Amino acid sequence: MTTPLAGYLLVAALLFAIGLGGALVRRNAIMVLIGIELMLNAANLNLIAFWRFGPHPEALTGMMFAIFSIAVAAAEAAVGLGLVIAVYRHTNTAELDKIDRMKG
Amino acid sequence: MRTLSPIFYLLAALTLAGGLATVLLKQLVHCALAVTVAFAGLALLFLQLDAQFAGFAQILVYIGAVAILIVFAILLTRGSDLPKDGVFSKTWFLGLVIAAGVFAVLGWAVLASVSAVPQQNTVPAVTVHDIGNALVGRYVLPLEIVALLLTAATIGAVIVAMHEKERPR
Amino acid sequence: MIATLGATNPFLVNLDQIFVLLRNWLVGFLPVALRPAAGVVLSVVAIVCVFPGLFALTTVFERKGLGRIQNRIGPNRVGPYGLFQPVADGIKSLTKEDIVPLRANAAVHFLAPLVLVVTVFMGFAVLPMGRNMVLVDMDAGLLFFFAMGAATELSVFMAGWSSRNKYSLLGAMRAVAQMISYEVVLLLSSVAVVMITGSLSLPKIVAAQDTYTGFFPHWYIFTPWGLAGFLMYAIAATAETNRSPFDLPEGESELVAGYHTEYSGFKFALFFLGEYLAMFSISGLGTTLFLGGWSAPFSFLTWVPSWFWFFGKMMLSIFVFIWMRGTLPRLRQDQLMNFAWKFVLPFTLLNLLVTALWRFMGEGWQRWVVCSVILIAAYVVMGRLEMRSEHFGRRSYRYAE
Amino acid sequence: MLGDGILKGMAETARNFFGSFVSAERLTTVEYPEQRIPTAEAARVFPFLVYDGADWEAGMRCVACQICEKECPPKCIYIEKGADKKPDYVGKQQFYPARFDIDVSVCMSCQICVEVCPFEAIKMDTQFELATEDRFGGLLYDRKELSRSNEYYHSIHPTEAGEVDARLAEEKAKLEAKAKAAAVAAAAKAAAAANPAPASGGGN
Repeated sequence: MTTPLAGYLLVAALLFAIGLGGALVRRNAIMVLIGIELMLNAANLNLIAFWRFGPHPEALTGMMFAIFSIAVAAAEAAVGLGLVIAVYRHTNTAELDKIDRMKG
Repeated sequence: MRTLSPIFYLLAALTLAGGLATVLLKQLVHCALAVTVAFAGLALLFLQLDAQFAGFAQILVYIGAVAILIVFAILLTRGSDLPKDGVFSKTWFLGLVIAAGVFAVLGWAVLASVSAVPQQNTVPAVTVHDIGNALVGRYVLPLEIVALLLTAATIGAVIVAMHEKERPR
Repeated sequence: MIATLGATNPFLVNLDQIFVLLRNWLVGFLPVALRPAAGVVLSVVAIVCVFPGLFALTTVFERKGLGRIQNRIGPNRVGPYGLFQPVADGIKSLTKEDIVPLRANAAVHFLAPLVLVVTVFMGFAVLPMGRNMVLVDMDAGLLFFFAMGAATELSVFMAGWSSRNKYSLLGAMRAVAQMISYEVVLLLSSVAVVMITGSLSLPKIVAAQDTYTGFFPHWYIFTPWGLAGFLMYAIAATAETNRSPFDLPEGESELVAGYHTEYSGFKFALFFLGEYLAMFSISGLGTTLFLGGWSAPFSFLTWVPSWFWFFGKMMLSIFVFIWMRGTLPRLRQDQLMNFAWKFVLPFTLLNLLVTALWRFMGEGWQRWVVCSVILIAAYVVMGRLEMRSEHFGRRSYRYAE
Repeated sequence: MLGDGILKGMAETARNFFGSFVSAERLTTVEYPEQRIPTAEAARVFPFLVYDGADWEAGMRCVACQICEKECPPKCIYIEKGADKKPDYVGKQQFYPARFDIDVSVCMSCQICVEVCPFEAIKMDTQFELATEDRFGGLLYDRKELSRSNEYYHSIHPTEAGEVDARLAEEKAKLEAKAKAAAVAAAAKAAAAANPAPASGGGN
């Protein structure tokens, strides 16, 4: 870990792995969504870190990417959780391995 | 900022601990609170990176909206009752291996290539004014698309979660 | 403005800056390396002392004022005119047994009041309480304030959920739903000010209002869009701080005490403190955005210290909070939500449009007429429509009629 | 228009707020320990036992009939009948309560004991400042603590006490008249028994 950028990138990578692990390992649909949120956040940290240490911070590209990504993640969370609630209402469970029928 | 400050290590530890707790805790509401800690840690990391606007937006959106939304969803799906047959899926080992593999690849990539990336260490002088100008100038098309996306998502979420009317059989 | 003041009387300038000078004098005893940090620490200590003190005063004056509104005298036993009542209350809440329900989630139950008080205190960091009296002049100060406000919702949820009590949980869910709904309005009504000022920094927003035409100040409340924005802000602020008539989350008659039902002793006192601090900070922000912050109401009164004006205006809005609490009955949950999404939010959005019109029509009387006409017409039409709709109209009683 | 009702209400409360500083008759409350509203004559709080004369033990009207104990809905009365009899207020030999306890922390002030008492021995007090630091024994009153003189009864409920006294006097008079009549009858009977005796004796 020689440079600050590497430190931030490694933290982001670890957080991404944690989020991915959470999404793969947990059985509850909401936990899978939380895992995905963590992964998105890790990506945001990468974007901000590259913006901060990149050659042209005044161009604001990384920052803009992060802000748009935050907005998109909010939309994704709203729709995702809405879907979970709709599925729960239909099947009475939010456990992913119990939702295994395509016929309602 | 030539080297990493102790504050960075503190914040990174906070974020990662929050993330790990999120994945490992059994009670779903605890997970939601732990993910809030992770979000807060990330927001502080953004501030550490001199990205004030993004940091505050992160707090406002993630802690103020997404965390609350998650909590609502957990309570609406009775997620606060512990499931009988464990919280981890049967293939948890596979998931763990994949996550570890991804981290190994990412870490290797970062460590192998980061020295090749040119780095500057001056603090970028970016005000909210510049961000606003960029949003309605160079990035106006993405902004409009995000607005459209948010509208569509709002309507979509409402329709998806709305009570279905009794269909005549 | 500072220039003219300096020209008039150095004593008044010193009085105006007395707290800044005091801080600098105290910090001067320390080695140079420590000075910036010590200055911040001193300011934080001042905030942490002043606002709880104001909270103590407000509780006793609120009770006395409510008493007067109901033709009673109010507390008058402890100390002269009952002024030491908060001391007695404080001693009582400190010596009370701290009860944690057996099945409560102890860690979360313990953290909730702390999170609330800490996040509420953070909001004061960006409020300009006088000329040069702001802890951090942040470029994105307004955003910081709202970010901290958003974090309080989580503490309310933590309190309600961890208590394992259905009243607590119901109260918390109500509070969170209400705070989210009205936070949108709070943000959007503030955006109008940002559109005109072109800055998210609160000292800059105050500076933009600190000019005068003749005697009269250029506060934003004296413009059509500012008045409409201020009204919407006031409604949203009342709902955001769970004050009457929007105090459903702690509606005694149905929910015991809402999310802090299971809190006693010092933790309850912390919740109480947090609620009042939130009221102060949101009043302070409203003062800053619409009422000219620390600027004097008339140009011939600029010799009065700026911090006096800030705290005076803040306490005046606290008085209005108390006045409303003594007057208005509590809303029903569906009325509350319908009011937020069907009246306040559309009106605030329209106000944003009007603000943009105001910005681009340029100086002149035309913009006053156009903006006023649009806003008044919209208010009347929307008010009529809302009052006629079945969800929001007159209350009907199933059995009494 | 939307909101005019709110303004009207705010004006009303503002009038109250300022009016309460100006006109004292707006203030409906009194400063309790120093100022008091005189209790209404019909006020009732907790029961007490009436005695006649000066000595509470001798003048106790209660005859330990235990009707009140049985009727009391929350069962807050406890009575132990005395083993012997004593003369009561009319001079008749009656039982007396060896123990008469009322737990006023249980009593619900329903006045049923007063209504069922045939001897006008238990009445309702107007005393309401009963707070005590001893929460177990302090609120359990024995017969000495419960007894109040008839004069006290007159001082708190003059009309009712007057009626009660009149009724008792009437009863007493009736009893005396009855006793007198009985005495007269007995005397007559005795006389009648005495007079024909010699005749009958003579007859035999």
